[in-house]
Formats: sequence, C-alpha cells, structure tokens
Amino acid sequence: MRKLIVSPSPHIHSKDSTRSLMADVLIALSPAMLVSVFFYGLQAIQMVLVGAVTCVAVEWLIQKYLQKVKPTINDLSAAVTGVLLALNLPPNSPWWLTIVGSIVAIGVAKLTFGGLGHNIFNPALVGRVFLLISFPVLMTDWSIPASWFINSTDAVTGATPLAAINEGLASGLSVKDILAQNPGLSYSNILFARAGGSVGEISGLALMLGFIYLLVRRVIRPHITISIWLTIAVVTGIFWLINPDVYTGPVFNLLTGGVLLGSIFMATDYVTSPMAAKGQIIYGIGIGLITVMIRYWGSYPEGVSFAILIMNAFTPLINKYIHPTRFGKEVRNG
Amino acid sequence: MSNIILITIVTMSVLGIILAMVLYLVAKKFKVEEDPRIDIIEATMPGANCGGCGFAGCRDFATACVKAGSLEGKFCPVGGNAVMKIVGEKLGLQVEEKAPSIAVVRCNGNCDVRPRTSIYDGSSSCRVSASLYNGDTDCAFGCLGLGDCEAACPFDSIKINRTTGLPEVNPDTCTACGSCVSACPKQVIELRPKGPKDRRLFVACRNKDKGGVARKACTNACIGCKKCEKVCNFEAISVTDNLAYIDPAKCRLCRKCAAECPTGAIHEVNFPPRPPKPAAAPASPAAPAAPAAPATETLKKEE
Amino acid sequence: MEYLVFLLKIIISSVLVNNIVLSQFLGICPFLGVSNKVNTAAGMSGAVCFVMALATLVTYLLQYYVLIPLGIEFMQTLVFILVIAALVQMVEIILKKTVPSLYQALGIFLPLITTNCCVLGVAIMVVTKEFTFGTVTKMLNLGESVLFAVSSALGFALAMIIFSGIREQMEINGVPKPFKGIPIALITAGILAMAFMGFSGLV
Amino acid sequence: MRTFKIGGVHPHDKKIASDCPIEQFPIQSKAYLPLSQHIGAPAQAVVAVGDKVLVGQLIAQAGGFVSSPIHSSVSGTVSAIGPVKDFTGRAIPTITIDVEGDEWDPSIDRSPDIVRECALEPKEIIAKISAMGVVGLGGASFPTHVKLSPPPGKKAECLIINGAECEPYLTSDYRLLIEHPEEIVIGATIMMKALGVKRGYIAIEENKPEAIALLTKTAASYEGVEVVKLRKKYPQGGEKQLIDAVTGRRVPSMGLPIDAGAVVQNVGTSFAVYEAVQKNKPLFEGVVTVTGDCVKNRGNWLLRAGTPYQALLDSAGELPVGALKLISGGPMMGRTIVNPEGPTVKSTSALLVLTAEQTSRQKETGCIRCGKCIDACPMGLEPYLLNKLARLGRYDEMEALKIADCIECGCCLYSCPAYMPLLDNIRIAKAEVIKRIRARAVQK
Amino acid sequence: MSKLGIFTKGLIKDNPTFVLVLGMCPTLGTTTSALNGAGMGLATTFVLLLSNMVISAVAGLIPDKVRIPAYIVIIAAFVTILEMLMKAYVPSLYATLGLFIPLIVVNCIVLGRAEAFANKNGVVDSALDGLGIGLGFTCSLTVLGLVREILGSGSAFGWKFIPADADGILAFVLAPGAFIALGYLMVLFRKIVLKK
Amino acid sequence: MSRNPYIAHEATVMETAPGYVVVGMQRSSACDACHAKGLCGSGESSFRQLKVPCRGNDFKVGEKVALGMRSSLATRALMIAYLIPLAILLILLLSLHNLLSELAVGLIALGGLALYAALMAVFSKRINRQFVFSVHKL
Amino acid sequence: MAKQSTFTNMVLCLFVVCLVCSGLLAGVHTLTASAIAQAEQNKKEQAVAAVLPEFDNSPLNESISFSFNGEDCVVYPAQKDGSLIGYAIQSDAVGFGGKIALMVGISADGRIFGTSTLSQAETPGLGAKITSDAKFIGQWKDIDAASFRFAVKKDGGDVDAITASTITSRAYTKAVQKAYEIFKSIPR
Ligand SMILES: Cc1cc2nc3c(=O)[nH]c(=O)nc-3n(C[C@H](O)[C@H](O)[C@H](O)COP(=O)(O)O)c2cc1C
Ligand SMILES: Cc1cc2nc3c(=O)[nH]c(=O)nc-3n(C[C@H](O)[C@H](O)[C@H](O)COP(=O)(O)O)c2cc1C
Ligand SMILES: Cc1cc2nc3c(=O)[nH]c(=O)nc-3n(C[C@H](O)[C@H](O)[C@H](O)COP(=O)(O)O)c2cc1C
Ligand SMILES: Cc1cc2nc3c(=O)[nH]c(=O)nc-3n(C[C@H](O)[C@H](O)[C@H](O)CO)c2cc1C
Ligand code: SF4
Ligand code: SF4
Ligand code: SF4
Ligand code: SF4
Ligand code: FES
Repeated sequence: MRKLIVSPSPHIHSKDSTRSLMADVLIALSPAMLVSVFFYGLQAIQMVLVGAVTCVAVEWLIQKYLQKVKPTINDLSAAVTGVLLALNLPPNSPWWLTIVGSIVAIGVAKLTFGGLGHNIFNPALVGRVFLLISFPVLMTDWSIPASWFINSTDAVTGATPLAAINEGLASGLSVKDILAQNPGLSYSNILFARAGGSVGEISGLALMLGFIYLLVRRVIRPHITISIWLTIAVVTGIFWLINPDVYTGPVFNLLTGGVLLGSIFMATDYVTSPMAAKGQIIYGIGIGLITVMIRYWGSYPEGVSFAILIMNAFTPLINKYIHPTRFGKEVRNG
Repeated sequence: MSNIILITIVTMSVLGIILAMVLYLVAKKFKVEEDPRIDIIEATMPGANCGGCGFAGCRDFATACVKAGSLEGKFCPVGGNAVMKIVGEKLGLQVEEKAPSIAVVRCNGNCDVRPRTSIYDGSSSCRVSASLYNGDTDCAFGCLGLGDCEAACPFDSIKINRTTGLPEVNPDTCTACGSCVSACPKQVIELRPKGPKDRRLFVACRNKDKGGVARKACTNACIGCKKCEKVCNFEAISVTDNLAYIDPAKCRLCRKCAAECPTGAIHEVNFPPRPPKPAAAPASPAAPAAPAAPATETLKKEE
Repeated sequence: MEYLVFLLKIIISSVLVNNIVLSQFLGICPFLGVSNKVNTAAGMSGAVCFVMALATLVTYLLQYYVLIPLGIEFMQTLVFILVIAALVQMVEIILKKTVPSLYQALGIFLPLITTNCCVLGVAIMVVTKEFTFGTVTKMLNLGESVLFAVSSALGFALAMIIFSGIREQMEINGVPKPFKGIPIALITAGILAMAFMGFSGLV
Repeated sequence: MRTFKIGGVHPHDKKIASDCPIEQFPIQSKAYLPLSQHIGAPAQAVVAVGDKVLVGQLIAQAGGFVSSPIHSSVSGTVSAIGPVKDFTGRAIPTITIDVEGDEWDPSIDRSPDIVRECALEPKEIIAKISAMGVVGLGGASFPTHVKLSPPPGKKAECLIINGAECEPYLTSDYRLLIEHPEEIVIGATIMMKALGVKRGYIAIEENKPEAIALLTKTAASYEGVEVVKLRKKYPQGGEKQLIDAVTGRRVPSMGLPIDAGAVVQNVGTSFAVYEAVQKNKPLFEGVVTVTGDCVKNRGNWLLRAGTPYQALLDSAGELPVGALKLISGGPMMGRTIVNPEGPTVKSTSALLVLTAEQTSRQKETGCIRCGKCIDACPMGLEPYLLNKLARLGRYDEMEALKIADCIECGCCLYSCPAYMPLLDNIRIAKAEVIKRIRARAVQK
Repeated sequence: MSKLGIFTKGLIKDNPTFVLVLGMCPTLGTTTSALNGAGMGLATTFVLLLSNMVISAVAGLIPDKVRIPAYIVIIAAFVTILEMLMKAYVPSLYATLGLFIPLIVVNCIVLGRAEAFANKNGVVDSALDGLGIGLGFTCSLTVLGLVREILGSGSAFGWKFIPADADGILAFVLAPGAFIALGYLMVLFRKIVLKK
Repeated sequence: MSRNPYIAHEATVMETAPGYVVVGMQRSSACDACHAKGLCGSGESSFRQLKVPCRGNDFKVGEKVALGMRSSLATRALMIAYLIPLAILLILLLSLHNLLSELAVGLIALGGLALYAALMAVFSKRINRQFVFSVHKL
Repeated sequence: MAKQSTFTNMVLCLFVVCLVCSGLLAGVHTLTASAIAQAEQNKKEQAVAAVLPEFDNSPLNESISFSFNGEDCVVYPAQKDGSLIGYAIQSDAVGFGGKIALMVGISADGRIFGTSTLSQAETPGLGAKITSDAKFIGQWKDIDAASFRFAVKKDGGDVDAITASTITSRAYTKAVQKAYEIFKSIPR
C-alpha cells in the first residue's frame, strides 16, 4: 500500500533556507571583496581566505570534538563570520591575527552560547574588538601592503581618515586644517576606495552595491541601516553646524570608517539585532548615537564596532518591550 | 598613642551599643514568623525542586510539612521513603510508608512488530502528532515515539531508544515524579510500584481494539484473549475493552499470566530466568518464548 | 556651566567608562545572582541607588567629621561596614513600621538588599581615592561623593538590567550544558566589558 | 486595489485547475455522512437503520443553536449509524447510506431558472438557512445562521462575500463565481436583507480578472453590492485580513468580525444561501477541486457530501509512484488525509495531491532569528518566540503575547528559512492557552 | 568528617571560586598576575583562619540576634589588622590589591564559613576549615592569575618568557579577560576536576 | 509597556477562611539566586505570611497560588520606598552644597529623609490602601 | 547552641565585642603606625635614590616646600660631601587613566638625571609601560633639560612615545617638564 505523508499545515514552503540567505550575504559582500583584492592584492585574498577557513574549521572542530554535536558548517554562517571578520581588520594584519580573531569569534562569541541563533553578540565584531583591545598596535597599523594591480601607495593614504582627525584634534588642530593637510581625505577618495581603513571598508560604493542586493533579495530589511545613517547624519550635522572646527560633518562621518560596512552587514545580523521593525529602528538609533559619541569624545577614533556590540546587549531588552504592530487593538475585558 | 586607643575604644563601644539597639528593634519588629524546623526539613530534602510532590519546590514542601502538622498526603517522590522517614522523625509525625514507584512504558510496539503505515512529517512532538491523527502506525493507542516524555523528564531518566522507537526508563534515576506521565498524550506511561526486589509485572500495551485489529496493527499487542485473566489465581487481572490490566495491589508476581500470553504483551522485569519447563511453553508459536529481558526495560543487576 | 560639565563627567565616568561592575569588579555577586529577571533586576537597582547614596552620605560624614578629627582613620573599614549594615536594616524597619503593605509589596518582587561589596567599596573609594575627570584630579566633596555613589549605582543598574535581559533570552534559547549558569554569565559579562571599553576616554 | 497591511506571503499561484468547468461527480454506492460536519454541537440522527431516504431529506437535526442539521446527499437505505473512520483515521459517529438511484425530495426546486426576488422577512430567511443546514464553506464550517444573527448590542454594517480564494491551487470558488455569478449576488442580497445592512462587498483577488469583470457587471443591477479587487497576497481571504482590506477596520484582539461591524461569508456559502432560500435546496453538495501538479485529470466537481476521498482520487488518473501527500483543502491550511476511505463533508473544497518533493519539510536547523516569521505573520505576532515558549510550556507569557489571536494561516512556517515547525507548536499551545482563558472566565 | 577531609574539601569539593562561586569581586579584580592572585588569596586566608578560630571560640556566648553583626565586627577587626600589617610590611602588594583588602569584610566566603562552619564546630576544626577554604581560594586565584598572566603578558610568576618588549594578549590583563578566563576555567574545573 | 502587566510570586496557601486566604511566601535575598546560599550567612531569606482578601474562596491549604500585583504598583512601591527619598537626598545635597558647610548640608539631607519617613507614617493609611494583592490559581 | 536574645545580652555582647576588637585594633595600630610611616618613607627614599646620583645626606628630611603656580610643591635636595648635587622633585600630570606622579632627579646644573614613577593608573600593557618599558625609561637619563624639546616626536619633540600610548607619553613628558620648571623656580 502506498504510504501517505502526514503533517500539520502548511504543506508548502518558501525557497529560502538558512544556507541560501548566508550565501546571499556572501554574494553581497563580493563587490567589497573584489575592490579590496584590487587594492591590497594577495594580502586581501589571504586574509579573507584565512578568516573564512579558520572560522569554518573552528566551528567544525569544536562542534565535532568538544560539543559532540553534528557540525553545522554547511549553513555557511561561519563563513560569513570569517569573511566579515577579515574585512574588518587592517590591510596589513599578519595571518595569525585573523586566526586569533576567528577563534574568539566562533569559539567564544558563537559556540559557547549554543551556535547559530543563540549568540547574544555579533561574533565577527567580538573577534574584532577582542583583537583591537589585545593588539592595539597591530590593529591601528594602517600601512598598505603591496598590490598586483596598482601602486597602492599613491591611491590609498596610510592613516584612516578618522585616525587622522583624532590625532590631529589631539594635537590641537582644527578639522579644516587637518583635512587640508591630508589631501587624500576628500569625499570622492573615500567613496571610490582611495582612503585607508579596514580591508572591507575601502569602497563605499561597493558596499552600497551589496546593500542594494540584500534589499532586493529581501535578505534584510532597510530599517536598521537607514536609521543608523539618519541618526549619524542628524547628530553630526547639529554638532558640525555648532562648531565645524572640532566636529566633523555628516557626510564625512557617514562615509568614513566602518559605518557603511557595519550598518549594512554587521548591524543587520539577524541573530543579534531586534526582531520587530520598531525595535530595529530603536536599535539603529542607538548604534548611531553611540558611534558619534565614541568618535567625538572617546579615545577610539572609530566607534561602530563598539556601538553595535553595545546595542547587541540591549537587543534582548528591546525584544522584550517592543513588539510588532499587532493586528487589532486589545479590548478591555475581552 | 594611648589617647588614640582610648578614643577608638570609646567610639567603637558607643557604636556597638547603638548598633545593638538597632538590631534589637529589628529583631522585635521583624519577628521572624518562620519556624526554624522549616530550614531543618528543607536541608533534608533532595533539593531537586522538581515539583513532583505537588508543591512549588522543596522549600514549599518543607513549609507545608511543618505547618500542616501531619504528613498525610505529603510525599517526596525523589527522596522516597528514606527522606520521608527522616522528615517524620524530625517533626515527630507519622509517615505513611509508600511503596516506591517507577514509570513503566505500557507499549511494546517496537519498530519491528508495528509497521509504519504513514510518514509523519511534522514537528517532532507527540502532542502535535496526536492532535493530527492516531499516529503513524495502525495502532491508535501506542507510543508515538517522538519523545515528549523524554523532554519532560527533569531527571533525564527516560530516553527514546532509536532502534525500538520506544522510550526506556532508567530504573536507577527515575524518581516517579510523574512528569512523563502527564506529558504523554497517549497515556502510555504509568507509575507502578517498583515491587519487591524491583520485580514487577505489567501489560505493556494500551490497545483497546478488538483482537484481530490490534494484532494486525502490532504483533505484540494485547488482543484481549483473557487467557491471563483466567490463569490468575488472585484475580489481579481484568480485561476491559479488549485490554488486560494487572492490578499491582493484587498481583503476587507468580508470572503465570506472562507465560500464558500469546503475544508477549505481559512484561516481567528483574525476574530470574525461567527454568526451562516445557509445560510452561507458550501456546502460540508466534510469540517469542516468554521475554525475560523485555525490550523496554534495562535489566537491573541483582545485587 | 563648567561645574555642570564636571558633574556630568562624574556621571558618565561611573556609568559608562568605569562601570562599577564591568570595569571595577564590584558587586559581582548580585550581578551574577539576581539578574535572572528584568523586573527584579530593575527593582533591585532602584533600591541599591538609594542605599548607596545614603551609605555614602553617612560614611562620608563619619570619615571627615569623626574619624579624621579623632585621628582614627584606621577604623574606617570596621566603622563603615557596621554603619552600612545598620543603615540597611533601619531602612527596612522604617518601611515596615510606617507602611506595612508597601513593605509587603516590595517583598514580593524585590530581593532583600544585603550589604555587598559595591556599597562598601564605593563608600571607601570616595574617601580614599583621588578622582580624575578630564584634566582635573581631586578628592570629591560631599555632594560629588553622593553623586558619584548614585551614578555608580546607576552603572550597576545598567549592567544588571542589560544582563537580565540577556539572561531571559538565554533562558528561552538554551545554552550548552557545560556553560549553563555562572560560566556563561561570566563570559557574557566579559564580552559586555569588552563592548564597554569602547567608552574609554569619554571623560 | 486593496489589501491588508500587516504581514502576508506570496506563495506561487498554481491555479492549474481554473479552466475545468464544474461537472457533476458520479454518485458512489455508499455515502457516509458524519453527524458533525460543522463547528458546534453534533447533529442528532432522526433516521434509523433501514429507513429509506431521499436526496435532500433531513436525516439529522441540529444539536443546538450553534449547530446545523444534516440532509441526505443521496437516496437509498440507511445501513448503519455508528462510528466510521474519517479521513484522519479516527472513528466518528456517522450515518451510512446504501445508495439506490438518485431520487430527490420533491420540495426542492431543480429548475435552472434564476429566482431573483426574495419576499421573506429577515427572521424567516435565517430560519430557512438554518433549516437547510447551510454552513460556511470557507473552511471553518461555521453554521451560517449563527453568523447572520449578531448578538444583542452588536450591529452589522456590511456583508463581505469572500471570493479571495487566496490559497494556491484552489479554484472551486473561482468556478462558482464565473459559472453562477448572479446566484452569488442574489445570495449576498438575501444575506444583506437578513442582516439588515445596506452595503455588501464581493471581494476577489486580482488573479481572477474574468471573475472580477463578470461580477462587476452582474452586481451593477443590484443595489448596494460592490465588487472589490484585492491584491494577490496570502491570506487575503482570512476574514480579519479581508475586513481590514475592504473596510480598513481591524477586528480587535480576541474579537469577532461583528466587532468591526462586518459579516464575512464565502462565495460558496452565498451560493448555498441562494439555493436554500430561493430553491429550497438543503446544503448537501458543493464544488470540490481535484488538483495537483501530478494530477492528470484535474477537475472542479459538484460533489455530494459523504463521498469517500478515494473516489475523487480514482478520478484523478494515474498518480506517480512513491509517497504522496493528500490534502483536503489548500496547501496552506488544508489537512492531510490519512485514510482516503474517509468521507468528504459539506464544506470540503478540494483534494490536493502533492508529491513528497513538493511538500516534504527539510530538517529544522534552529531559529536564526531572522524575523521573517514576524514579517510574514498577518496578525503581528512573534511566531519564533511563541514556538520557543510553547516548547517550554510558558503559557502565561504566550497569552500576553497574544497567541490566542493566531489564525493558523501558516505564513510563519511557510517563510521560515530554518524550517522551524512554528505553527505545529503554536497550534498546540494556542489550544492550551484558550483553554486556560476559558477556564478563568468560568472561574469569574 | 576527618580532619584531613575538612582541610581538603576547600580545594576541590567546596572550592570557593569554582564550585561555590563566592567572592567573585576580588577573584576578578586582583588576578592580573599569578603573584597578585596568590597575594590576595593569602590575605583572605589570613582573615579566614583567624576569624574562624575566634568565632568558633566565642560562638556559644553570642546571642542569636546579634550573631551576624558580632561576626562582622570580629572579621572587620582582622581585616583592619591585616591592612595595617600589609601597609607596614608589604606596601607594594597592598598598593596593587588596593580596595579589595578592606572588601574582604564583605567577602561571602569569610562570613559564610563563620556561619556555616565555625559557628558549629570546634576551634581546631574551624581553623582547618578556614585554612582549607582559604587555600582553595588561594589556589584558584593563583591559577586564574597565572592563566591571565601567561596569556595577557607572556610571563609566569613574573618571569617573562616572550621577548621583553613584546606584549601578550592584552585583553586578558584587562577587565574582559578576567571574566572570560574565569568563565572558561570554571567549565574546565567542572569537566576535569569534578568530572561533571 | 511591560509584557506582563502583573508581577506574580509563587506562594502557598497556609490558611483559608471566608473572604480571605493567608498565603506564605519566600522573600529571597539578593544572594538567594546564588546556589551557594546555604553556605553563606548573607543569603538569608525570610518567610512571610500575608492575608489576602479574595472572593470565591475555593483554595485548599497547601495549594500553590500566584500572589500578584499590578506591575505599576510595584513601580510605585519602588518610587515611594526608594526613589523619592533618593531624589530628596540628592536635591537637598546639590542645592545646598554651596550655601552651607558640608556637615550642615549632610545633616540637613538626613533630616530631610527623617521628615519624609515621618510624612510616610502620617499618610501611612492612604499609602497602605493602594497596595492590593490578588491571588490566582496557578 | 546560640543563646536566647534579650535586650541586655544583645547590647552587652556587642558592646564587649566592639570593646575588645577596637582595643585590639588600637593596639595593633600603635604597633604598626611607625612601620607604616617607615614603609612610606622607604618608598620615597628609594625613588629619590633611583633618580639621583649617589648622595650622603638625607634629602627627605631636608625637603624644601614652596609654592609653584599656586600649588604646594616639595623638592628634596641631595648633597654629597656637603655640596648640593641636585634635587629630587615630585611632579605630576594627568595621563590616560588618571594622575601620573613622578619623581624626577635634576642635577644642580639643570640636567635631568633620571625619572621614576611613583604612582600611575594607566592601562596595563599600554600606558602602564612607563614603569617597565626599558626603552622609554632609558631615554630619560642624563638629558640637558635646557635644550631638550619636551614633546613627543609626533608633536615635534624629542621624546620617543610608547607605541599606542601617546597620551601617557605626553603626560609623562609634561610631568618631567613641570619638574624642570619647578627646579627653575626653587628658591635658592
Ligand atoms: C466560538 C465562536 C463563536 C462565534 N460567534 C460568532 C458570532 O457570534 N457571529 C458571527 O458572525 N460569527 C461568529 N463566529 C464565526 C467566526 O467569526 C468565523 O467566521 C468562523 O469561525 C469561520 O472562520 P473561518 O472560516 O475564517 O475559519 C464564531 C466562531 C466561533 C469559533
Ligand atoms: C488564513 C486564512 C485564509 C483564508 N482564505 C480564505 C479564502 O481564500 N477564501 C474564503 O472564502 N475563505 C477563506 N478563509 C476563511 C475566512 O476566514 C472566513 O472564515 C470565511 O470567508 C467565512 O465565510 P464562511 O463562513 O462562508 O466560510 C480563510 C481563513 C484563513 C484563516
Ligand atoms: C582601553 C584603552 C586603553 C588605553 N590606554 C591608554 C594608555 O594607557 N595610555 C595611552 O597613552 N593611551 C591609551 N589609550 C588610548 C589609545 O591607545 C589612543 O589611541 C592612543 O593613545 C593614541 O594613539 P597613538 O599612541 O598610537 O598615537 C587607550 C585606549 C583604550 C581604548
Ligand atoms: C544579513 C546578515 C548579516 C550577518 N552579519 C554577520 C556579522 O556581522 N557577523 C557575523 O559574525 N556573522 C554575521 N552573519 C552570519 C550569522 O548570522 C552569524 O554568524 C550569527 O550571528 C552566528 O550565530 C550575518 C548573516 C546575515 C544573514
Ligand atoms: S519524568 Fe518519568 S521517567 Fe522521568 S523521573 Fe519522572 S517519572 Fe521517572
Ligand atoms: S510514551 Fe508518550 S510521550 Fe513518550 S514518546 Fe511515546 S507517545 Fe510520546
Ligand atoms: S500561523 Fe499564526 S503565528 Fe503563524 S503567521 Fe499565521 S497568524 Fe501568525
Ligand atoms: S522565520 Fe524561522 S528562523 Fe526566522 S525568526 Fe522566525 S522562526 Fe526564526
Ligand atoms: S564579592 Fe560578592 S559582590 Fe563582590
């Protein structure tokens, strides 16, 4: 007799799977990866490969031998973490730095909490911040490795724009003077990948391309990203209008450093961001505010990583108190 | 220098007196309503906070024992008689000895004897499956094998055996808390007395269908043939709705019924192997010779 | 204005930069113990704010107007701990005596405050340590001390509330068995401390 | 074009049987008529074994107000009254009739003429609908006369005829719309009269342009009846969503459509009301789609209630080898058939056959908190959380999270990339929560 | 329980750090290096030993309601004595351990032992208990300190095994490393020592 | 908006009578959640009894019930007990610190608290009336 | 076991406990007070000795106090064979984590002989290296203060900063410079 399949409804399913979503993220990251390979050559390839391979390997080893569960590396989430971690490191990082970061990202921030879906903090960012705190010298070394394609030294200026500003302000210069001293810091340079920074944040345009891809494929929703941008733009705009000598302006702040990479790929990480649209907006605003706060007044030139991690910590609270718009009002005594 | 000693002593003593007075007031105002015996009782409880006793946790239970002034109806399944005896001693109260119980799985329709007739593809939960239909075999009463009991057990004492598809109770750790009993949507699990020397006898089947139907769905099913009922000298077995049930209060563990059962639905646990007596050979050739080590129970070593 | 900025710096410093739990390592026990539910954590934090302010006020006065004039600063630890213990008890008595139902109401969701190291730690800190805010280094006066205590308590509250939220989520999610309980709490706290290092240099 | 605002998904349309006209399905040798073909109290048999019955003859009377009578769908002899296994394999009380010929109760008007006028008073209309055993054909089989009698203090303001048919594959409502447009509109006007409302909407999804055109033309000559075009989006046909789309009002949490001043009836129901009131024909047959990508002979059949599913299956032609999923209803909300010998009922709308590849769920991989289930949920719930809490048995929290509002549409499970069995678990927990809410209400 | 048992249980079965999770603040705050950890541990042991002995001696004389305050006074006295001694004879260690020395007063371990053990047992047993628990505390602080020192500064007990101008993984010297290292050590302890 | 408008605490019925029940519950201390509380003196927790009026009294002795209170009441209790006095303390300190000597300011602040306590005592009845508990079956 | 609590015995008990304990403490205090003072003295002495060439007086007892820019400051003159060879000057500046206090030895002819950190609260592994980084400490030996540019290289000075710790290095530099200013204004 023919066996019938029995299950509760629904009986059909959309085409999305965890793996396909993660693959989409990798695809969306590819323009940024290509640009960095163009500028940083072998070094960029090495970093991305080391990051992805270590993350996947660490996940496999820990799951198989320590946690004794079936490894879940097939879902590609570890690869995403590895690539994002690599893209978040300075271009000249030694290979072991990427490995240490990957171990922390996957071992500490992800698998300790139970793996995909259970972690509280963004693994790649935990890895990066751990490195930043542990190896401050290496992590702020923005010198440029050789590339195949171009003589990178004339394309890319050494210090990141934010570090230059931080340094300049500390030695008593005004923003205008600093920008004047560093001709490499023009907006077009930043947008078209000619200013220094982490491997992945070199070209704003490439990152935007990825953003559009993610939106079109409905991998992410725009709420988080856009609210981060708006918050940063508005807050820095206000300060900039008040005193352009000490405070950098909105365009500068949006385009420099990790804002684009962070807001598009890291803040939107499903696992560690709020679930409901309203919550996502609050989360984005929080990231924007903390970023500006750290950039303007903190000792780190760059604040997005910290801002995202801090808001990751608030995510459970946001989820607890902010719910999606329910259908229909509650009736008292219903 | 001696000046300092003096000052120190004076200030501290003043402070001490003031403090003592504050504390005196505290003591008066906060008259602790708590009976110190609660602490003592709580300390003797196993501390599993499983709720098996019907109270919110061990401390609640201890409080209730102390306040109630009688231990009637109060029993900690985890600690068992041993703990209850201590509680009784400490409170100077009478304890009713309770025969220790254990969870038994009343289904022996393992994968070999009970063919799957449909493919279940929903959430791996017995409740979900049960809400949908009778289950993926033709037996409408048997275990669904999706492990709600396993998930419910606070002591990790009941586990689905992947080869039989049936849950198995670990007799060493099961505390008879009953969590699995209430989790099972098919009422497959029953708490039964552990029995003398951990020996017990029960009908491992819940199928109330007529013999033929039951047999078709599962060759191990109780078919309600009443042979056991007839052979029992102590009226411990009754067959209702085509299903035999052994009353543990009346059963004297003579094992006559098990020998008689044509399908092997009656399980005997922890009995010494039967002497090979040809007379007791089962009537039906289809049934395996009286299963000494039933599939659903791990045999406990005799010590 | 400048003074207000200074006060603001005291607050930012003790809430974010030198968070009492995450960077000063005080009050870890309640942080690990009472942070299971957001409601409880928040209630507890409110109570700690008051107790810390009160304790700091009293110990400050004792230090500067009793111990130092008498030349017995070495009695500090002993005097402080006794006074704090008594104060906490007194607050409870007063509450219970004046408005019993209020006291009961607190009782059902607030754990008792037991003297822990953050109360004593802050009390000792303000009278023994110089504080640096920006380029100013000084001993705090009475008002500033109490403000410092309250903001430290707010820092405690912040850490507790964030943490209780995380824990509620982990409760639902489940954590690998060997890490259940304290270990995962510690590791989370470590990552949280790492994130909070981003605030360094704010003051 | 109107639509509801929260959530929803876009599954593939697959209306592959939409071109098959409605045909009479051959009558089988036995009919099995369960006593409970509706929500509410089961009906009580009024015939005995051995009695001869005619088509349309009352064989079981309503068991209460929220209940519905049952009429024979065949003529012949009652051969048994007792448990028969339904399509889930569970035995339920059923009247079994051995078919002899096809002899109709003479009071039924079998002429093809359309009767436009209805002279009955509202009360009489409702009584008639009740007597004719009309129940909702949109899925829940709720007795229609109950919906037409709003409780005191609540007033209906409009009637919505639900022609959304938002589920993939299903085409029975569509066929009915294009083959019997006028009857449906008349049915609507009758119900409007019964409810005392001036406005009636016939809401149809955009993927049925012919139906929209035809109905718009037909409705033009009936006052107060308006055709509304809806965006194609599942679950456009869910009544709460439909009311939101058509009127912009939202039924409150735990509320009924009437709380938003609307009454929603399915297209088939409207047709049944027309036949009951104007033609004196009880509800014993309906349009059933037999469809599926692997089905060779698809069709829209006018099927007598009580026909075994097996007969429909046999009509489908040769089916591929291997495991299949048989679904009574659509792929999003239908229920799987375990026992094809079980009978159809009045409100059966489709037999859908899916192959294992089309339907089998992948193994769940663990929620990645992507929020897709939240985005999809038309009720604005948090399925991921409900699922987890359900597994932990934390009912109080689920109640506060409005699990009781879940309409079991399946959008969440459909869109979950991790294949979490969201709805499976939510459904069980919802039942438990509702039980608790009821118990509390009783306590008070 | 045998005298040996009383003494050794603090090391493993009732290890104050890894099993009882007491006194977390000094544990985290002072273990930047093995020696600092050991110093803090020994300081605590000193107070624990003396207070346990004194309390077990006077327990019978103290009325119930003032038990805790009286114990606190006794403990605080020993802490203060310790403070003065350290200031006088090991000022640099005192400077490193800083605030955490006075905070021994509120360390749950000390009061906890007073309540749970000294209160009910004789002077000798209490002394052994105090010593054992103190030693357990010292060991775990030393181990934690050692781990953090090795990872964080590339040295062990002050002996640097990496080039003099090289750094370790700084995070382990800082606050985050303290939490993380303790978290993982606790898991290791549970797995390896307690075999859980 | 809190997810759960009630704060509930598990309690056990100790005594029943027409119109009210007496429930007992554990008040935990800050260290209560700590699993080592048994070893540590500061982990005291006290048992409390509370008389709660209720209609339809079908509770049994020993039954577990939820002792609840609207969470807004909990917030209010926190305000009255701790946050308002804290505000008084801070306001007095910060507003007077430039005008008087530290000692005076400190003592005035403490005096302010005493006054607040006295006020609370005066309005005790009124405050008491606000805090109503309810018991539910679990 | 424990006694019944009454008002008298509670007060009495606590009174006695406090009495005994405070007596004990006061006793120990008396005994250790001088040792504590001595320890503090030693620390300073070591610092002074570390930053100055050999001397034969006791600078700490011959300290000179005066006001510098409205601040009270103390310098310790060192003598060898009766002639002044230099001063140990206590100075401070605010670094990354708080005050950095230094002892700076300046010879009578205005050369910086050496520096030593008295207290600091910089980040371990970063700024805290001012106490351990041999290269950094080494550069503060035997400097002609008059011609020395007191600024880190980055700001156009002569000081090699500790990597990634410019703030600390700046503060250190500033503190040494301040010591030199103090030196210049010592009332002679
Ligand atoms: C318990 C219950 C009571 C109902 N009461 C009414 C009612 O008073 N009036 C009404 O118009 N519909 C009532 N309904 C019908 C529902 O609103 C709904 O139309 C019916 O369940 C069919 O829903 P579905 O086909 O969308 O699944 C009731 C339904 C249930 C389950
Ligand atoms: C998710 C969902 C989808 C539905 N889709 C349809 C539909 O497409 N067509 C329809 O007539 N009823 C649909 N229904 C049933 C309606 O909610 C409603 O019960 C019905 O239209 C009421 O009419 P009836 O009483 O005539 O069945 C759906 C219900 C749900 C919960
Ligand atoms: C956690 C943390 C600790 C820091 N500690 C110090 C420190 O002790 N000393 C210091 O000069 N800078 C410290 N910094 C500041 C940064 O290292 C700052 O970027 C640096 O001083 C300026 O960069 P540069 O020295 O490479 O020019 C710290 C920064 C952070 C985030
Ligand atoms: C849109 C999107 C963004 C992601 N961003 C990150 C990220 O920033 N860091 C990371 O470690 N993983 C990221 N992942 C991968 C995955 O979600 C992550 O490994 C989980 O946090 C691990 O539980 C991302 C995945 C998606 C779909
Ligand atoms: S849940 Fe069942 S198996 Fe587990 S301990 Fe309780 S009674 Fe035994
Ligand atoms: S015994 Fe019951 S709960 Fe356990 S697997 Fe079988 S059906 Fe499920
Ligand atoms: S089934 Fe329920 S929870 Fe899931 S999407 Fe539909 S309404 Fe929402
Ligand atoms: S759609 Fe699935 S994976 Fe995504 S949040 Fe919902 S349950 Fe989790
Ligand atoms: S040691 Fe317990 S709170 Fe600090």
